Amino acid sequence: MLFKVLPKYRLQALFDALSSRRIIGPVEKARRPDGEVLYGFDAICRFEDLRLDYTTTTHSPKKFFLPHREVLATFSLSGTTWEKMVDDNAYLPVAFFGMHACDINALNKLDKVMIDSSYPNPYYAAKRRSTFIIGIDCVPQPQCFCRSMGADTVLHGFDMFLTDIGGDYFVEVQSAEAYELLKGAGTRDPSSHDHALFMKKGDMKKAGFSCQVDATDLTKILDMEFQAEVWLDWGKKCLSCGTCANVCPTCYCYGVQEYVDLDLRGALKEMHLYSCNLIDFAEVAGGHNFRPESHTRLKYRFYHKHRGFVEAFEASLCVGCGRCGTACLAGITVPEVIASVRREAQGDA
Amino acid sequence: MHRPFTPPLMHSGREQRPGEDPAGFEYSYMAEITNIYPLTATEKLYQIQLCDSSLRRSFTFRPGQFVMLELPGIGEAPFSISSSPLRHGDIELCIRAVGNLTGFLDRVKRGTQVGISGPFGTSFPVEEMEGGDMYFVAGGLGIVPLRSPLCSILESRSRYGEVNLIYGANTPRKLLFTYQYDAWRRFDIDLQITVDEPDAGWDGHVGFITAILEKKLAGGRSLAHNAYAVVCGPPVMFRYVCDILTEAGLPMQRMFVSLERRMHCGRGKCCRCNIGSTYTCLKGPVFDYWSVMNLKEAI
Amino acid sequence: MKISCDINLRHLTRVEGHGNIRIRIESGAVREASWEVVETPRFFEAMLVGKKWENAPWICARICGICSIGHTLASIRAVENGFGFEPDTQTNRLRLLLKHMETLQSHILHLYFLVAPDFFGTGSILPLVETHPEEVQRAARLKLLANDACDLIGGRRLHPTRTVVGGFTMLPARDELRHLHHRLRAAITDLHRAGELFAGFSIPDFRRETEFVSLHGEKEYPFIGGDLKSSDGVRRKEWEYKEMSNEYCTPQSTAKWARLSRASFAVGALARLNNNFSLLHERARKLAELLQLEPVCHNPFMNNAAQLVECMHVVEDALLLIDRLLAEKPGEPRRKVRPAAGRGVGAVEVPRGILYHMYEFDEDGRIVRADCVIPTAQNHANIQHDIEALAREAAAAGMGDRDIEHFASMLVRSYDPCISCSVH
Amino acid sequence: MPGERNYLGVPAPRPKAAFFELSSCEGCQLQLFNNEATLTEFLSLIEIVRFREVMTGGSDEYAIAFVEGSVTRPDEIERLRAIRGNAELLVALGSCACFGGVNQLKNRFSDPRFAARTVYGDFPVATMEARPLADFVAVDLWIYGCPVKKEEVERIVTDLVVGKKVVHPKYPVCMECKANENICLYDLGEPCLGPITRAGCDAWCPNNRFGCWGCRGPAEGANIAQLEEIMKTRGFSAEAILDRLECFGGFRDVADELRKKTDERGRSPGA
Ligand SMILES: Cc1cc2nc3c(=O)[nH]c(=O)nc-3n(C[C@H](O)[C@H](O)[C@H](O)COP(=O)(O)OP(=O)(O)OC[C@H]3O[C@@H](n4cnc5c(N)ncnc54)[C@H](O)[C@@H]3O)c2cc1C
Ligand code: SF4
Ligand code: SF4
Ligand code: SF4
Repeated sequence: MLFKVLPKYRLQALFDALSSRRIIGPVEKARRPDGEVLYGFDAICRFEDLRLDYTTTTHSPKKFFLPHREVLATFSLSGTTWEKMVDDNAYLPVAFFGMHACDINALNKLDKVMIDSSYPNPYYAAKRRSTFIIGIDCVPQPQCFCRSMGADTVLHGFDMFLTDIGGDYFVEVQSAEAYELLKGAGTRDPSSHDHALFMKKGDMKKAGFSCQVDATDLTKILDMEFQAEVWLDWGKKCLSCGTCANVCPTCYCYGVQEYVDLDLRGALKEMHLYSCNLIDFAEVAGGHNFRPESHTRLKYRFYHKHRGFVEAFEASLCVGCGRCGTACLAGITVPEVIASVRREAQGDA
Repeated sequence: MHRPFTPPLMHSGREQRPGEDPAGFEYSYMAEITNIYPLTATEKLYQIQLCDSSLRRSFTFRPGQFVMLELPGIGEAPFSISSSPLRHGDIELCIRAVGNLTGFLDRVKRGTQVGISGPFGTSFPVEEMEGGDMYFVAGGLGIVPLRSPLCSILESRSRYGEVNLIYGANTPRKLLFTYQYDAWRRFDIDLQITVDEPDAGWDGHVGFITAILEKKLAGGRSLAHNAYAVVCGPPVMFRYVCDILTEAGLPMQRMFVSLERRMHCGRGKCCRCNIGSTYTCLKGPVFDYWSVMNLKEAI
Repeated sequence: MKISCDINLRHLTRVEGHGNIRIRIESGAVREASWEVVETPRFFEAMLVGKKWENAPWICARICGICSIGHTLASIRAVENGFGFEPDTQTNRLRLLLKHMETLQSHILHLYFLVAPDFFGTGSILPLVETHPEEVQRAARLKLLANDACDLIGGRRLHPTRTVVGGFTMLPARDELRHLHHRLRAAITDLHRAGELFAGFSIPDFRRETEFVSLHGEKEYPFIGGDLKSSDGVRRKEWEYKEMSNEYCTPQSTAKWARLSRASFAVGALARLNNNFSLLHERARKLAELLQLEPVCHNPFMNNAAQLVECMHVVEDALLLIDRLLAEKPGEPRRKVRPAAGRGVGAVEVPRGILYHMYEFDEDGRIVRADCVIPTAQNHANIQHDIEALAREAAAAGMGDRDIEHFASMLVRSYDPCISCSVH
Repeated sequence: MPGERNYLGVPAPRPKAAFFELSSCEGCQLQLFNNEATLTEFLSLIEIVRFREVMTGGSDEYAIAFVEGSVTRPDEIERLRAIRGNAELLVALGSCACFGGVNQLKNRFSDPRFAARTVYGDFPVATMEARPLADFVAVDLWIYGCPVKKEEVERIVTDLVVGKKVVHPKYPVCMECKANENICLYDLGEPCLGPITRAGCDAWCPNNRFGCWGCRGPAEGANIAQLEEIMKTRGFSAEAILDRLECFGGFRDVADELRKKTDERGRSPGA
């Protein structure tokens, strides 16, 4: 990897240099009554709106790659025959300005399912490939357990990554495009002092985590505790509202719905992201439901993330961003659920 | 903005990258319903042929695999191919009208164009089974996915040992493929049919398939060597059947079942078909019984 | 000369709600001429009893599907007045803008979808889609514009979601306001065309002198709050609405009736215009001229002309409002209110006339008593008297049953009655 | 529209439809005309033979009856039964028809004469408890919402014409709200019934930063007890929770329970 140092005051120049793309970045969305700022990712026209000091966004960057709703195909009909039209819906190249490590890791995980699999998803792939990503370092929040999930640092999946080292940004340069871009931005090569500052920043971050998840042997524990009582307790709380999956940067389940045009001469096929917590997630025609109780659905969500995905890709599908726990009105958080299942496994031994 | 679809999929003029499936994700073969045969009050057999003759030749599948069938604006759903794999681009689906797409299909006419994608999923290892004694056990609609390996075995009947087919339905009126029973028997198949509730004209077996199976296996017959079983039907049924077969010494990895779950893509993306955390569409629908034991939610 | 007729029209069509017209003439003498309201009451004033203040606007919107925005605004105003809360300028401007857009959409709906078929001699607008596509498209365009604007400002064109006591839950995006400005400017031409169309219709020549009640405008043509005024010279404050409406029950109607200086009075576009003509914007006054509408006009059929004039006025006013909104930095959308015991009245000019909501609160802001006086309820008695006069004239002129029925229906329709709302 | 219409060769004839209203604000009917852009296409799907609000005349030969409003007077029961007798398919249009709507708020008073006395004094008026259509006749299809959403009505009518199964989302509004990436009302300190209300409105109210009042009734398997708990811990009074649960009648049973538990706060005057 190549490293550069970018003086902070040159950041706007970098921003401007990306103007041929649609820039997406963190912005302030609203404030809670207690004054806490709620952030979100949105299109940014003015550099001033960019809030690189954001804590975490309520919603993940997922929708720019996997929209909550997306047209998969349109049809035009004539009599008993028809034609199908497909478009990957990736029009403008996008630049993501300021993505945290966890979210980039989340995209890397999605890549495994969406691109490096037997049936690559072209809708995702097209958007992923046309997006230029600038990462930014972050300060651990109380709900963050990315370190436990091995997602607090990121090695690939971005174009450049900025770390705030005081007056400058320490830049990890991943792609040739990023390298070219930085040429005109007034960077310099890092000195050993810069290296030291960068290392120190990493240590500070490491020390900043207050939330942890013990994932040792988790796949086995989940299997052992498949019938555990705790699931029932969590199930009782769960609203089956799908909020957790919606805010999650890696949840990708979906449903497909087809619509007939009002004039009956065309149709539209649309996917919408679903959530395994929703009541009819596993319901089939005729009414049989493979997971009718909410605890079975909630359990399945943990199963998929922390067992199934590990089995298939040697890593969990959870990056520990803590969004689902924060958003869940019922207060169901990953660290607590996992800890409760682990406790159950340990029993009174 | 939308372009008519032609394989391979080209996105917005960008070139194809390695790793991207050239057949395309949303690609479906244009096909035509060439014939429709009502089998019962709720099930019909659809003969479907790919429109493009060259694609027809290259379309191959293995017994047990399924396709996604699509009707624009109505829906898309998975169906097991129920015909012989030797007939490439000319497949038969037996479909029960239970929901939206299936209900609409019940009303379409011959000549209607449908979209077919696939074939998807795992299959019954009919080559591996060569030389063995076969136990096909089907309950209800389970005969549909089972018909394909059955056809395939009948086409090279001499390579297999005994072929048993035990098939049960609720009532005689719900029995599928009745017109073929005689033909099957001519191929030296021990075909045993049973119903739960007989009607006036019924003079065959009455009772669960498990009873027939048990009778067949009575006398301490061991299935430990070179027997294979293919079991399809509702979950309660196949559990009992598999237990009986295990009892008779059939190793779990020589017992195959086909599982069904809700599916929206068939391509390992939508997650709807997961059992435990296993994709039925990729790792299934055909599983050996050992794998099923390991799928926490299967039964 | 025809001397007898018997009309019993049940459930008059192309009006909101259920009303019946009964006219019986025997040997040239009017035996019976009545306007009956048979709508079922829903008892909104009772529903509100015991409810906290924040329920009022949300529930009261459901009094009427056509003027839900007007009800919401009157309700909000009554609550705010009750608590002694003054909304800020931004809120006032947005509320007025929203009100204007409702006026536009409701008037256009009435003029084109309900009234115009009478003049084209069709039963509904449906045949006009084929025969007069341009007119229908124009109507649809204007209505769409007004509806979109209501969505933009109020969150929803029907039963609005952004309008709350204290302000708005959220402000419209500024570029969308700019876009609305463009569309409104284009609407002026459409309204001129509409003016030409309606100027060509032959309005029945009918006149009956009556009293007109509306808000009194000081500097601007009035829509939200202020003093109350009648053309017979009565002036009242907003909180004295009861003395302006004097509602009473009558056996021929599930809606209450109202009176002031005479046996009946009228509210609505014509009343507003008669009382505040000089405050109309320039283009609106010009349009009035084209439609031969001059204050004080006592022909109830001219209410339709007045509505069209108001359409032009609200479009012009909306343009000014948007200019002002855009000229300033957006402020907080909403301020906190503190409930207090007391009584609050909100008077708002909704499309069909002046509307009052009154609530009495306990110290927690719970509603102890509620009263809603609906414009159409205030018009019922006037409609009754008009029908009587019309019947007399018809009897004298020896009109046929069908003609009488047609004119009587048109007469009621010209009031744009909102019957279910008047019963509520 | 020319001759026999079909969809993929399956006949899709244009059904005759009629619109009726019982006690209501007529807003749901109005909604159908409130989507100017698609109005003509919508009108070519069905043949409207009766719609008093916008057309004179009409016939009693119809296949589909859309009935808006709740039943609040004995004569409405008669009208409803007559409509049922004529129609092949009876559609309950909007919350009033589906659940009683805001009209049923008056049912909460223990004194049945309270409402009439409050509004009319001693003047006699006929009325009864406000009830949903299904309390009197068989309802074939429900279209939820106060008001109904035009896009949804269009979809449902298209599905009917084509012969597709009409399905409603089973999951709650929260799902749609999150898909729209709204800021949760609870984060803004406002109550919201989104987690338990049936989706389909595309989170109409939360999109506008206004908490849901449950106009579409409960989602399937809604965890109402848990939401009550959540609202309580977030400082919303039982009264505020009840206000929302009882507003449109969709949560009738839970609301009745809760009302019993909550203090009477002048709810049953005259009792
Ligand atoms: C591998 C496999 C093979 C199958 N083979 C056959 C067959 O040969 N014959 C047959 O009649 N049926 C078969 N089914 C079941 C068939 O897929 C469903 O009956 C069908 O999906 C119902 O669709 P619908 O639109 O009519 O129902 P709706 O209830 O309207 O369902 C809507 C959507 O939900 C999904 N869905 C609902 N039920 C099922 C289900 N049971 N399985 C998978 N997805 C479902 C589909 O995507 C469907 O389009 C098979 C299912 C699977 C998984
Ligand atoms: S875990 Fe929480 S957010 Fe997820 S579905 Fe359950 S209640 Fe909703
Ligand atoms: S605002 Fe309401 S609907 Fe939206 S997430 Fe929050 S609780 Fe759910
Ligand atoms: S958000 Fe709630 S109250 Fe609003 S329309 Fe949807 S269901 Fe009705």
